[in-house]
Amino acid sequence: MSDNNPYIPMPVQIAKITNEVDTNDIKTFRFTFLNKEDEEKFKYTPGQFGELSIYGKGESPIGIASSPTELGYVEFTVQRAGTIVPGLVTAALHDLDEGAQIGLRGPLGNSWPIEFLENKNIVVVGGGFAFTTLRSLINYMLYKDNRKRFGEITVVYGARNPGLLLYKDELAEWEKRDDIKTIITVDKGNETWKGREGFVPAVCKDTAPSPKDAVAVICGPPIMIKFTLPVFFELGFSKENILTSLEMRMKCGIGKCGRCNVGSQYVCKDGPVFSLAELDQLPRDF
Amino acid sequence: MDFEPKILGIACNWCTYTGADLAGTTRLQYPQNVRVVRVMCSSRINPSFIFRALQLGADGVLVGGCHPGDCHYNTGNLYARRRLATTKKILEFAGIEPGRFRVEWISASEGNRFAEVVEEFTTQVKNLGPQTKLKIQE
Amino acid sequence: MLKKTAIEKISQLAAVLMEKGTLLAPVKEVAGHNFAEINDPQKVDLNFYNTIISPKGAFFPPKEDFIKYKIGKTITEAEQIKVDSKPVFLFGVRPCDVKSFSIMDIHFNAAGIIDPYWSQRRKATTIFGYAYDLNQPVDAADFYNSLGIYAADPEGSDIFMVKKDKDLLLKGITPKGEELLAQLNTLVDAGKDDEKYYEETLKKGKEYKTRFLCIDQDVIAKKLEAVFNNNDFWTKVSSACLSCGACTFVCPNCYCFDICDDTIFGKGTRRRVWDACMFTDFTLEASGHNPRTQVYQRLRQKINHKYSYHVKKYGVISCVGCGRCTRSCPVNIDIYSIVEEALKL
Amino acid sequence: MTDFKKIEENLKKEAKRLLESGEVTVVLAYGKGFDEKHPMPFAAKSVADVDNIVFNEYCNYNMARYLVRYPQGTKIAIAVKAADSRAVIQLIQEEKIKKENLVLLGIPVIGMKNPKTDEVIDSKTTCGMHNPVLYDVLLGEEVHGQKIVSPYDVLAEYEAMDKDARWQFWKDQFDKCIRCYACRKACPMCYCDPCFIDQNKPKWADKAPQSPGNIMYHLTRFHHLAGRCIDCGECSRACPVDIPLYLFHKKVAKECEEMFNQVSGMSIEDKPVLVNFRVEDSDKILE
Repeated sequence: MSDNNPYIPMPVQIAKITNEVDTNDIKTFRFTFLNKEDEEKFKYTPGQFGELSIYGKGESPIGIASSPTELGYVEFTVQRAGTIVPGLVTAALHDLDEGAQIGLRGPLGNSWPIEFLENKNIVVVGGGFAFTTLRSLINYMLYKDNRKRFGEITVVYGARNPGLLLYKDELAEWEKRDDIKTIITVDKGNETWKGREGFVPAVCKDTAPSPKDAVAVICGPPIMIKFTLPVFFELGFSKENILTSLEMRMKCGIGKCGRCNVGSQYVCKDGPVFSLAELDQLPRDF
Repeated sequence: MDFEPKILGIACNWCTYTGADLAGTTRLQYPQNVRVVRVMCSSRINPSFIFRALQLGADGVLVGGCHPGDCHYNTGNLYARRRLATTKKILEFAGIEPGRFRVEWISASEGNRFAEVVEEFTTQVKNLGPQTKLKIQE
Repeated sequence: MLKKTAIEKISQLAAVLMEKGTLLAPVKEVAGHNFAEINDPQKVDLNFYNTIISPKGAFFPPKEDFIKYKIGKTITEAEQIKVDSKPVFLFGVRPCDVKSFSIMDIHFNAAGIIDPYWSQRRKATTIFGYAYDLNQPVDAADFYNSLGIYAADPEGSDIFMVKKDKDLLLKGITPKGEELLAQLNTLVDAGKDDEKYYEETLKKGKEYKTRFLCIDQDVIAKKLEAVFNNNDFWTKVSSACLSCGACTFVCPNCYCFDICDDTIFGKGTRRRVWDACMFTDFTLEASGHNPRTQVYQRLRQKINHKYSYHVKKYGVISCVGCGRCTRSCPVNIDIYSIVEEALKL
Repeated sequence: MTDFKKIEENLKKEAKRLLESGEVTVVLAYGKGFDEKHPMPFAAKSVADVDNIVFNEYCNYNMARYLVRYPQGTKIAIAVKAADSRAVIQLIQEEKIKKENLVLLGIPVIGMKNPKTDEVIDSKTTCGMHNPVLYDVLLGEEVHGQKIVSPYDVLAEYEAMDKDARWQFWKDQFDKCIRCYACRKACPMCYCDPCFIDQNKPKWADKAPQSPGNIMYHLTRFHHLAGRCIDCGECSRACPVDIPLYLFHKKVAKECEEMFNQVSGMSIEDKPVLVNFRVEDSDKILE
């Protein structure tokens, strides 16, 4: 049983911690596997998530932020939760140093449908902290062997202020590249901010990506999604071609514990990625 | 070996804790069985603290506060008196020896009194023996 | 093979089974009967209608320890808890509850990742089904007939038992049951009239009527989907609901659980415990968002899960009509009536 | 004996009048269940709903439980038996509801029964009063001339127990608990969200249904209801495994009554005893 018990986490070590934002409450953790064979087992696709597991505290489902093309490690960007519900795991994780060992279960859930995305133009729209699995997708598509499998890539990424943008170094790198169109926006800039100001929906409208052979991948806070979707409908994107990732309270991550269902679908196993067309089939219970 | 009880002392910052300090600085001898935790006022004591302490292995719980009328916050200990009296009755009806829980008013100047109370209470708990009812078995 | 024993001598049978493994059987408690691990063979009591809590705990216990660890030690030093592989005898399960195991099997033992705890426990267990006493009146809350289950259905049991006056007839149903039955030397061979009685009971079981409602699973699944947004309906049926977990905890088909870390004295256990979709914090996310804050949303989730989502996902209604939820509900909410009303909409 | 049919008629009549005139938007009363013996709590929101109202000896529910579910300011009429009216008073004391938003339909009753056992529960598991303490409309004849039985009489047996035996008794009872939380959900005075037991910081007890956590949950709950419990017996009636919670609540209520000289839920002028004090409270109570 021990080898195939889906409830037992595999041991990983924190190899690197990156502080992503000014407020110090979002960090990216790079984990390496203590057992080489676990790395084999942890074959993932962008859009999947893992259960970060700290004994004595609990488990947290977190989207994988690294791309499968990055070998030898896996990265998670974690926000310290706790304004309303005290987040035990994320708080404990934030207090750990490099070298500490924790548990990881995964990879869990479905993923961004890579085959479906192939040979299409991809519009990635992200808001705030929800950019993590999108980063995984972008890095996967930009990987030298993969790039030719996808059409044009457009990224619209917004945050409330410049200090809250994740992965700043990578964003700068992408902006330099010519095989990806990167548009970064903030709701409100500061003295040093030279980039764009404005909300994501408005920026999407300005950018006006063509719906022809295109798929929009949208992740962000509910308010952003609410105002961005009409923009894409107006542009002519069909519901089948708009993808998003749902969030629900999860525990087991393998469709057993029964709490993350939306209709007959378990977000942890049948999701978290759904197209709007699929979501229309489900009751509004999320 | 003699049974040495573990006693949790919860002392109010303004009176009993200072009183305990005084007992220390005046080098009064009293049993070392009491581990004191400081709270700002005896009314800050959640009754669950007492249940939890007994569950985690305390053989007795001693609560100290200012004399009624002397509360730093005017009325805190008057609320505490009613609340802790109820706690005692609950422990009693659950079948836990009421002698394991005691509330005393000890002022900042009563170092002697603190030593006395600890002495008395420790003996009392010692006589009751180890608290096994609520204690969680390891 | 049909065997028999006097019900008076049931403790002898219990003692034999206890020697062979763990015996789970109904015992009398203050509020009624419940399944419990038997330490004293005299405690086994077959004089019951049905237990308060379903026997699902035999495979899906209220708490299942996964891992034990020490705080401050590294993760690799944690110790996995193995399931005891001793044979288990689950004694005296009513036909509707036996049916519930096969429904739960789809979720835990067939679809997607196999749950190792459920599957191991299931493998190690021999189920002694036990027909309802057809001479006793049926409880008003039961409605297993509506789900196509009858009072004396041996299906799913390894050994099926029927009460005949002062005797208990035991029939091997599966090879596993036959084999065990052959080993139980406290039993005697049954006579011809016993055979006849057994067969007749199975037949008569069909006429032992509980409440009946014609439930076509696809119709009810579609219906509930259609009335999902009918807030008036859901508010009305949930106006009495207290949102406690009694119904889900006694239910033989509710499988929701929580995984939690319980720590004390520097040691901890990661375990799963039963959870209920009726609790407010069941779906409370770390962000503070909660998709089901209202009582009607939670009750809707419960009914839909059993009669709609489960049908869509696994092709069968996740309810066996044992009537426990109705009996245990502090305010007598009756799932049967709700389904009935939903069908009328 | 109480004329249940008469009360049912009056209840329907009043409910109809109140809903028709628009005086209230909800009438909290009792409705038909799946059979006679199992009526349900019922919220009538329109005149059409009134037909569903019933009243019989099994309508034990304390409808005050549902008051806090409606937004502040909702005009509600509520059917109250003796203990239920005390719950309403207690809720008013705790400022969860306002008297001016309520119409209390008082039901004087004797002979309420436990549907499981069919035994009369008047003073055994509930407060033993027959007439509502506070009401706007009385739906039946006041009950008088009954032998007054103290609700605390049932305690004698347990008070006489040796403390070790009493501990064993309670431990066995709490070990049965499956933590379905029906007790706190059925209780009209348990309205905290989240309940202390659901908190994860501080985490007071294990989530698993096992002895230490169960004891912590129940002891603390008894404490939280000290001086507030109005002895309606709903917690023990709701319990699927029949833990006699009412005994402990009665004992705490009795002690509070003796110590602080105030019975819970008797006057809307009172303050709950544990959020109140008197300078002249005696230190004797601590002994």
